[in-house]
Amino acid sequence: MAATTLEPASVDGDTFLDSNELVLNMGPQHPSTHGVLRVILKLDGETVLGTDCVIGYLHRGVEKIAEDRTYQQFAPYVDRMDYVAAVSNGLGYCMAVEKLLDVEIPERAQCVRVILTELNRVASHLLWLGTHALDIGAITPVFLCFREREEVLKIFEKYCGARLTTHAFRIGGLQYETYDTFEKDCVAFCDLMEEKVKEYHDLLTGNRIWVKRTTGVGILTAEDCKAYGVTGPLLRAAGVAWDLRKAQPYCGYEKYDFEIPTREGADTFDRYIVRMREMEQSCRIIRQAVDALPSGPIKGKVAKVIKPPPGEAYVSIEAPKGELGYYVVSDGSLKPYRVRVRPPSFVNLAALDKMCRGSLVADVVAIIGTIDIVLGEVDR
Amino acid sequence: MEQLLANPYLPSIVMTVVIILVFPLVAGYIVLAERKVLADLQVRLGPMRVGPYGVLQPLADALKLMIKEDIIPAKSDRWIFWLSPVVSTFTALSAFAVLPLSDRFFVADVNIGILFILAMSSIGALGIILGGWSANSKYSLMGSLRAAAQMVSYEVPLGFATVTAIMCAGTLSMQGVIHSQLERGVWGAFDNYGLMLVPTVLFIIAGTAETNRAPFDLPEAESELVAGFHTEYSGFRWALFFLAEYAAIVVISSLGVTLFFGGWLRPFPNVAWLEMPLNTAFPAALFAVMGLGCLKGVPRQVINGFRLLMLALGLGFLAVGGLFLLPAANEAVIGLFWFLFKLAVMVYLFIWYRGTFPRFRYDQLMDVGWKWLIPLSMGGLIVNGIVQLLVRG
Amino acid sequence: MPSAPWEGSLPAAIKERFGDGIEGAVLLGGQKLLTVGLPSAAGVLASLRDDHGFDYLVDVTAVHWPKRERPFDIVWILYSFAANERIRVKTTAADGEAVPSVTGLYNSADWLEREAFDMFGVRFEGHPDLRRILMPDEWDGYPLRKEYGILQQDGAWVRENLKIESAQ
Amino acid sequence: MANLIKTFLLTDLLKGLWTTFKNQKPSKVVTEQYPLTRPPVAERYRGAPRLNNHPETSETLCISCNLCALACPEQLIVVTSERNKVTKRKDLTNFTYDLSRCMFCGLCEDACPVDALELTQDFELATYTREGQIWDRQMLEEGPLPQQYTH
Repeated sequence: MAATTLEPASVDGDTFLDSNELVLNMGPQHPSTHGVLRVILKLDGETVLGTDCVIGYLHRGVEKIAEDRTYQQFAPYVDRMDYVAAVSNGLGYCMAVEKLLDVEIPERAQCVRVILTELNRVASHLLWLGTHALDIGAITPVFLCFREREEVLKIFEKYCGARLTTHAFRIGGLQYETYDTFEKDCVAFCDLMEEKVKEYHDLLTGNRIWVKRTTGVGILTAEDCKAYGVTGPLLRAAGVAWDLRKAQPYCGYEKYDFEIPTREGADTFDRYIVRMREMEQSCRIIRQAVDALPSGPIKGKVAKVIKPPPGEAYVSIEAPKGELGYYVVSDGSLKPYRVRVRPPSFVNLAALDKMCRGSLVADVVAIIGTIDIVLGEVDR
Repeated sequence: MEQLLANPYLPSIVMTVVIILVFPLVAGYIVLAERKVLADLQVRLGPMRVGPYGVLQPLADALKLMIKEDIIPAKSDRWIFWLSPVVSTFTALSAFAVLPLSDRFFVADVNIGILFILAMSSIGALGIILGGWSANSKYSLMGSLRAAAQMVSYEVPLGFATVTAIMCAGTLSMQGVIHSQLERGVWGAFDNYGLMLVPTVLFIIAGTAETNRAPFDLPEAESELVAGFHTEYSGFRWALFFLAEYAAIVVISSLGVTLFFGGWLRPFPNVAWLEMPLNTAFPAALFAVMGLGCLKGVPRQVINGFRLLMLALGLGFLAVGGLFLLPAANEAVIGLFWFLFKLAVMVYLFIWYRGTFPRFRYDQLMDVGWKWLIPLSMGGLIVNGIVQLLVRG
Repeated sequence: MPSAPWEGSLPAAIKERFGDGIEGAVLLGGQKLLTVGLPSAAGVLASLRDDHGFDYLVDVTAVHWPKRERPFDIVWILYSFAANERIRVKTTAADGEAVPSVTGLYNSADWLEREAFDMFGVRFEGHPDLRRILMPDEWDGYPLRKEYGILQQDGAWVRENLKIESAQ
Repeated sequence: MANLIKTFLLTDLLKGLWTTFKNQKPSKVVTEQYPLTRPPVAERYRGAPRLNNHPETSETLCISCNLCALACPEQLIVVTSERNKVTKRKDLTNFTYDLSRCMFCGLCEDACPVDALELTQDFELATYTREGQIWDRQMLEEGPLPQQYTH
């Protein structure tokens, strides 16, 4: 939340028209900055000369809160960072603490975790697709996407009693056993998704306006992605087949057969295609996990009072938006000494300026959409 | 009194007053139709609360807009800010003067009717440009700049498409165009062995752009410029802009219907045996279905007032349907029916686009306009001219 | 946590090049951790990127240990796409002591260092634009320091900018 | 050539138009008129808290162990009790639950050893005052009063 460095050549009250440059304040209340992001644009006509992001409007001090809560008590708070993919956040945090505790998680719990995180990935991508299309001016996909997302949220609601900020996992495994029709619901959702993805393709993929609006917009090459630390679909759309689920498998992802979709163009259209295919791959994983769902306990050997030995661990998972890392430092007490979250949205957003320079105002909107940020996670 | 009634301008004046009084309500219902159709396209219900199925929503909206606080930005150019919605609304409503609603319902049949409509829609852009500029907001300014460029670019293909149709009809009078289509026995869109389809499609595209409708709604692109030129407007001033936008849609659609789709003519105007099924049975059946639909909805309404309203609506539709069975009444209103029916189809088309397509980007909009629409429309004009010359002599 | 010495060519090469600058190379719970002295931190990070292929800076953060003589742990987490390897580089800094910025090596360090500065007041030397990122510019204090209470806030700022008494 | 024809025939656009057109079937509508038609809520739904009484004796199940208050991340539960001199057990005197700070994480419910505290399916928790969000023992046992819906 800092003042911008993009001061215009002359800011003289009403005389800004004399200069060729225009400083446009986009946000924090703007229809397409996805929350309370404020982007200060320096424009020449409609061409973007530079951007400056002002963030922090949603800063709630999650990392500070962690220091004042016990390990279990902090778990619900991580759901409120990337609230679109709360399950992934919870998984990352639980895994980090489990790493500190060095506990074994039962097979069944792992499997259910995989199913729920993949469902959440689909839900997160659906929300991204809807809002991204809305930013580009297609107003129908958002409703269709919410229709499908609703099915995921229903599964979450039936499983753990909450739809958005689920708090589905607990340190050491799961709190809730699956409900009766869990497997059936998951498979039914996969069937539904495969049918509906076709509808999205009909609406958008072939559409010439959509293709024109997205092709060549917001290019971030593989080199730039690495330099800016950009991960997730953005990196994969640049041709790097890097996915933590494959690179450093966790939760038993090595057992499932799936592909990492990649594209070479590194532009908005390619990211769109990558995410669309990721949804299909997630459905594939869900089907396999449901088929292989073992029986057994759902919680590992974890004491009621969690008190990890002094030490530190960095655990990262492939969240829908990229690498989500938790760096947890324990001093041997009941409360974590420090929890550092490595949020994918925050790091990816830093590349906005690089992607925007030289494009048009309308592209800025498309690029913010394609980065797929959640301000709850950017600001924490 | 008798002298007054004998005044030749009296019907025109009455029509003008009726249009000015009724159109805001009609615009309100077009908005409702837009919301309902968009809701249908988007698997939603749409407005459902004010009246049964939201039929009273336009009245509620109008009431709300009227009593809303009127905000004029502190550093705005007050007079121009005040003036621009008026300019927009005035020009849009003026164009109604030459619309041939039927062979007997129109304000004036001037021999330059089409030119008048094009002129009015051009001046309408001025209201948008001034409104955006005077608000002294950067978003509004960009919106009005976009509007200016867009209007200039898209008026050219619109003009060419219109000229092609005029050439085909041989007159600039709106009524004359329809009469010419009646004589030739074919709608403008299918004239010249179907070659007129090209200007028809171009007219629809350019007309969408001319009225700032999606996918060409850049001046008010919500996701980029918040609301574009009317970002700073609120309350009734904003409503005037809204009214102007919908008036422009009606005007452009009417122009399209007149030039290309036979105006108030029924389909196949020269096929005599279609007279009964199309002119009597079709409208009667249409209104009967609507009326019965409303009556079917009566028991589902929980509130008594809503039940009465639905009942009244249903009976009203049935009565209108019955009207078409009376030969004298049928003769009087069938032209109006066909005109409004075609207009409704056009407006539906406009809404349908909006519900489906993403928005163009500014430079792509210009590309499409200058590199595709203008050459195509010029080509259409030339080819149609040659065909006409060769065939008609 | 189980800790084992980290053997291998990488720590050996680093140790050979920087000598005493390297304070330790351990596998902490299986995770590679390199502890370095502050003066050699910049060199080690540059060497890791250029000679050992750690081309992705995952995170820069700090941990505050107020009772220590040098109260700040600065942590860099690096990843190598080629080797699929992740290491943590850790150093300590005193309050107000300049820590070398790695913005020249990794673009991602820009915002991450700004955040560490914002939250801990760690000064990154060589950062092109070191200003607060999450908190308002004029905010007093560094929230993630241990002495900063969980309910504490800059009351003066809140009064002046939000025109309310503290919300807490 | 085929592509050129496709470009001029606008097939891609027509495909999109057809997709939205198909959606107009009334049976495809997914939204509902909320207060009139109420969504079914899952059995495990974490909504308004309830303090359960024994179904037969209608005495509270709560044993004033304070575990829920300790489990709560927001520390919004206050359990007050007094020692019963006869039974030597703690008797619940009051139990306040500040819903305005609750994030419905379910940790209190998990912590309760006797299933006294439970998060129910009731999700309509709006009140006109902040104080109305603080529920006391009576409110927790009886549930919120039936509301009138105006719209």
